[in-house]
Amino acid sequence: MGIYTERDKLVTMEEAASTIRDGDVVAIGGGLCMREPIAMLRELVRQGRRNLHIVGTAHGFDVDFACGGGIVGAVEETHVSFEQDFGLAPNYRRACETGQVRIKENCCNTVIMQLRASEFGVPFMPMRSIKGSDEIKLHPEFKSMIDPFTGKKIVLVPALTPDVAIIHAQKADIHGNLKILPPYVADVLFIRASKRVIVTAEEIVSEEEMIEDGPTIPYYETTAVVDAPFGAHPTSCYPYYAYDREHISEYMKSAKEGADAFKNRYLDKYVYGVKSAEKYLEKVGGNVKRERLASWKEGRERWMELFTYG
Amino acid sequence: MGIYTERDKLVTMEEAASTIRDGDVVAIGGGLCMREPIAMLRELVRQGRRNLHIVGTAHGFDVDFACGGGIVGAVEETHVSFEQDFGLAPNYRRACETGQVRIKENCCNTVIMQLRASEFGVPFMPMRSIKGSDEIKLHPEFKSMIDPFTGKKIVLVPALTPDVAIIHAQKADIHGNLKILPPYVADVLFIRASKRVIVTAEEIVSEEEMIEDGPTIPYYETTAVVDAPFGAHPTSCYPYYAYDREHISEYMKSAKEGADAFKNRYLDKYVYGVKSAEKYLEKVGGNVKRERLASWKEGRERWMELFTYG
Amino acid sequence: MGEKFEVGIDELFVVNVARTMRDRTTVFHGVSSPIPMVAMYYAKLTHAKDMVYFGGVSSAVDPNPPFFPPTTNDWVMIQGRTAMVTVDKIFDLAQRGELDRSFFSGAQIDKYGNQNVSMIGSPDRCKVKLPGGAGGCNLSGDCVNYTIWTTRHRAQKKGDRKFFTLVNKCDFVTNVGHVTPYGRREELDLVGNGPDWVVTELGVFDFDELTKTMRLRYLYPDTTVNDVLDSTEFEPIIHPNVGVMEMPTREEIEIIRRIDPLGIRKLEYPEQELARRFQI
Amino acid sequence: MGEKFEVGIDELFVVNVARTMRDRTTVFHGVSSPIPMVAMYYAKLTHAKDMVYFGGVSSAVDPNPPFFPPTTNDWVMIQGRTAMVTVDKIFDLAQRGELDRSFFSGAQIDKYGNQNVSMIGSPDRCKVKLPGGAGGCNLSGDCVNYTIWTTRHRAQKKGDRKFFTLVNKCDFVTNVGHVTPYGRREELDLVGNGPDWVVTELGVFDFDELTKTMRLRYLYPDTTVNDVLDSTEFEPIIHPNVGVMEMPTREEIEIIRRIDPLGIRKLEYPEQELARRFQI
Repeated sequence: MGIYTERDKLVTMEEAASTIRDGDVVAIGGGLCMREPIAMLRELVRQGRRNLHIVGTAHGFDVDFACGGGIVGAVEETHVSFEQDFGLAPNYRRACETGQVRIKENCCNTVIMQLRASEFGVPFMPMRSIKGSDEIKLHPEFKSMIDPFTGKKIVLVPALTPDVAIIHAQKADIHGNLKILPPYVADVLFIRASKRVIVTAEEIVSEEEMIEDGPTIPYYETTAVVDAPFGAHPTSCYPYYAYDREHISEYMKSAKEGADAFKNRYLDKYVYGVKSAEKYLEKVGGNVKRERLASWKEGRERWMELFTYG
Repeated sequence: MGIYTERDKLVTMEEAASTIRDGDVVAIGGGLCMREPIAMLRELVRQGRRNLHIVGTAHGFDVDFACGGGIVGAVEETHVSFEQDFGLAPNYRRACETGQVRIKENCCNTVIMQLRASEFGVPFMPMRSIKGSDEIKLHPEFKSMIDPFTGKKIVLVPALTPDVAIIHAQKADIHGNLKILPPYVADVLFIRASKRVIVTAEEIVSEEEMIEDGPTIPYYETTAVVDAPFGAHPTSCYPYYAYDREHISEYMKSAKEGADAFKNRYLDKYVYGVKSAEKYLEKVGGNVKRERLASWKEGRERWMELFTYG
Repeated sequence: MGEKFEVGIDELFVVNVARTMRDRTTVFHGVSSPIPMVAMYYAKLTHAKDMVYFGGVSSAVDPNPPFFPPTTNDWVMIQGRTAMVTVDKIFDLAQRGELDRSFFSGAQIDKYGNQNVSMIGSPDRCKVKLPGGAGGCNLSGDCVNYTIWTTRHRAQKKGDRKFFTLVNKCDFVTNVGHVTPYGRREELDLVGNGPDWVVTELGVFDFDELTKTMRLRYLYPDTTVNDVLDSTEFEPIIHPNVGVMEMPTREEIEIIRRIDPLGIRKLEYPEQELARRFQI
Repeated sequence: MGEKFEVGIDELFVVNVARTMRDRTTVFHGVSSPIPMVAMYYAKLTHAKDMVYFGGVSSAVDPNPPFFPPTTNDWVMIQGRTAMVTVDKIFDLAQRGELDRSFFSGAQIDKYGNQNVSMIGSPDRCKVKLPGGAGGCNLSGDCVNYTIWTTRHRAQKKGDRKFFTLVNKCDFVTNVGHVTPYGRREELDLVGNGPDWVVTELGVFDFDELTKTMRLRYLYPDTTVNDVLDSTEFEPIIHPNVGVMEMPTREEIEIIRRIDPLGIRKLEYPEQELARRFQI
């Protein structure tokens, strides 16, 4: 939601991040190990943002990193893990178990229906599942009623309207038109349900090229655009790069060891001391790394190799 | 709704039409002067179907023709006309004014929300508009309540589940994958909200070509496929043909004159006596006509000419 | 410069409708809307370059149609677009209170701006079935504001009876104005604020804040307050400073002629109205 | 022919999960689901060629992945697809009662098939935060049926305490079984019929019609009823004809090895389980 008609929405990462306020409800785009706006999250950690209320579906590196970076106050995701690849999310666990982060766990389709209510401009959506699950304990805002059409028990879930969605797109133009390649996961819903939409883009392209290609999202739905090559690393942003299993493996080692180890061995190395995209790329392995992560295109064997590093 | 996994769904127009029963709630695809499944409606008229309950948004030739052909018992469209091109819809008017057709006029977004409820598998959608309009008189099935989240008055509109959607697509394969080019109007919603989906396709293509192209609708949502070149005529089916203003002009003359004139001068000529697609094309002007209607591609002047015939 | 230049009522009308649009807003036209179609594109090319322009049910964003066809759902209307959306997304915008303006007409329009596009008579005894409101019932409730237009304000005399478009009471309220048969907008918790402008071939109206009824603001160079009163079944408020509308420039009129070579803007008038010409 | 051929528990398990799927049905797997991922594709290639196969959150229809990655949301999983949908459309199918099967697991599973994927402890005193159910809470309510799997049925002894996955009571019910803390499925007006199969590394269970509780149906060649009872906190029903499951053919096992060269099907086991081998 929100209509944004500015012709030039290009801002720096610092400027974009500074418009996100402590306590904001933030929808993070992508999912699990794919196309998450990690460069933006690093900047929010550098700026010392606090108490963000994170909403979404099934996520991984992004939410764990944000919890480890101390910027999160509540998590309303449906799943946070590194799946069977690296298992439980250490920073997220620690934050939940120490009470630093409030557990507002939700379920995927409930989130989808709540985002739809916001997108459609209606106050709630009726649902039939949720009933029977203890997840309802975490959501006292849900209401129950008897469906007047069928006489059956239904749950009303209220519209979920994030203050801001942060989305990493493959391409953007400065007017805010976006090309996002599938799978979208919940990104298109986030964009339409959120008050503000901040986009980090792997590539900024001309408006002509974008229009020729056919935007996934029209300009007026986008609040700000940041030029952010490698902006999803270490999650994937195909076709540019697969996820960086080697980097995530290093991340996991310090994150599992504890908050201090994570700060000293990960945040200091990759976040606090590294402000520009160029420096970050250099730090994580430079063009050699970038080319390796792009090598999935060269065929099945090369692609498989990328899932065995680390 | 409905899951259809048959490998070969290709049937004849006669077979497909024969599965639609008297009294069925039928969603007709396309809209106004574009991509309406007119060949299927001609076959339903030939088969003498009765009392169909037509649902949809803003339509024109299709609904007027179906009313003139005697197959309609109720119309739950939001608008039926030939716009300022030819004005009021003569057969539709006559059917409403004589009581032959029950007026269930609805509003576009109400229909969209009712179709969404069906698509989403929920019993109803809450809405805020409708209130204040007499259209609510035509829909005693709507219910009012106070929104428990905001305390404001809302209307609950029940799921609308057509028995069958009849859709004219640009391309289909025999498995039922469809390529529909935008504007979709309500077609994608109809497909997902209806119990059965019968598709007439301008072209049947190989499954390989379809998959390469990227289907708009996956196969399992489609019940039956009919090979129907020129199947939207006299409405448009771009890029193959623009609408046939000359033909519609002839249609209007007899339709305005009265039910008998319409039967004798239009139905006898173009429907009852003409069973095959080849004969129909011949009757309406053959390849000369077809090429003329395809000439919109040749530039602005040729395209403009097509809106001045008749 | 200094040469006489003739403008038609159809062109002046388009300009009047365009003047109800503002830059950096979202606008949408419905079906059977040739005048709004031309006026929206004209506004986008002149004073509202950053307006988000939804070209009707075809639902292209900011199309640049090579000409206007006499129907709202044709591939002509998706040419030169920035993006495609699906039409339901435009209704979502409206439900969220983010569609700034739409355009509606009616065979009957009452002083509160309620419109009948559905039927003369009643559902049980329908004398004339009109086309139906398409999205009007919803959008008239949801849009931030909307413009009403009619080219048939001038009452028709048949024998000793006079037939009005601007009536005391609509047979059926399709699109909702400020005070509906079911109560005022605020009582109904509607999202939008209702109609703010009414453009007719006799004048331009806004609505009185207090009574929420139509108020005459501008006349054409060839119409008078009496012409308006003669053709209006109810008695509209007359603004104390009612006067003739500002004339457009020759350049502005030339834009209209260029973008609408088929003249679809003329399709809605009784023939005699089109003879009206104005010098600028 | 006649040669000995060795099969691993990981392969046999995949076959067991695949056997819960039927041709011409719709199936979907969630996140953190390496075994269902492989089993679904295997089923599609063998006995369920016309199954509608949704490859996880990436939401490709009938993908032909060149291999399986250790995550469910990667471009690998959209290769060779028939079509793309968006993941919300798969949840819509489920809400309409048209998603025939999905696959869920849990750190705790009770006799009614309720599963805990959310936390050990309580929301106020969370001892171990588990990943969360993703779509499981909704889909376990909506799917026509679903398969529960766990590779950690075997109870762990730590000192003199035994830790169970198949427990008397879940700390938190994320995904709903047949009788929930809030009542039976029928009382809750849920859309789906609940879990019908439970596949573990010790055996395969269905549910007793009357009591809606887990019932042992099949054992592995190397497990016994006592193994199962030892590792289950509640007492499962033992089917009167419980016996060893049918072994797959060498050709079937070779398909599994071919489609899963990275061996993601092995990722879920405690190391000692993977040493179990079976001759066919």
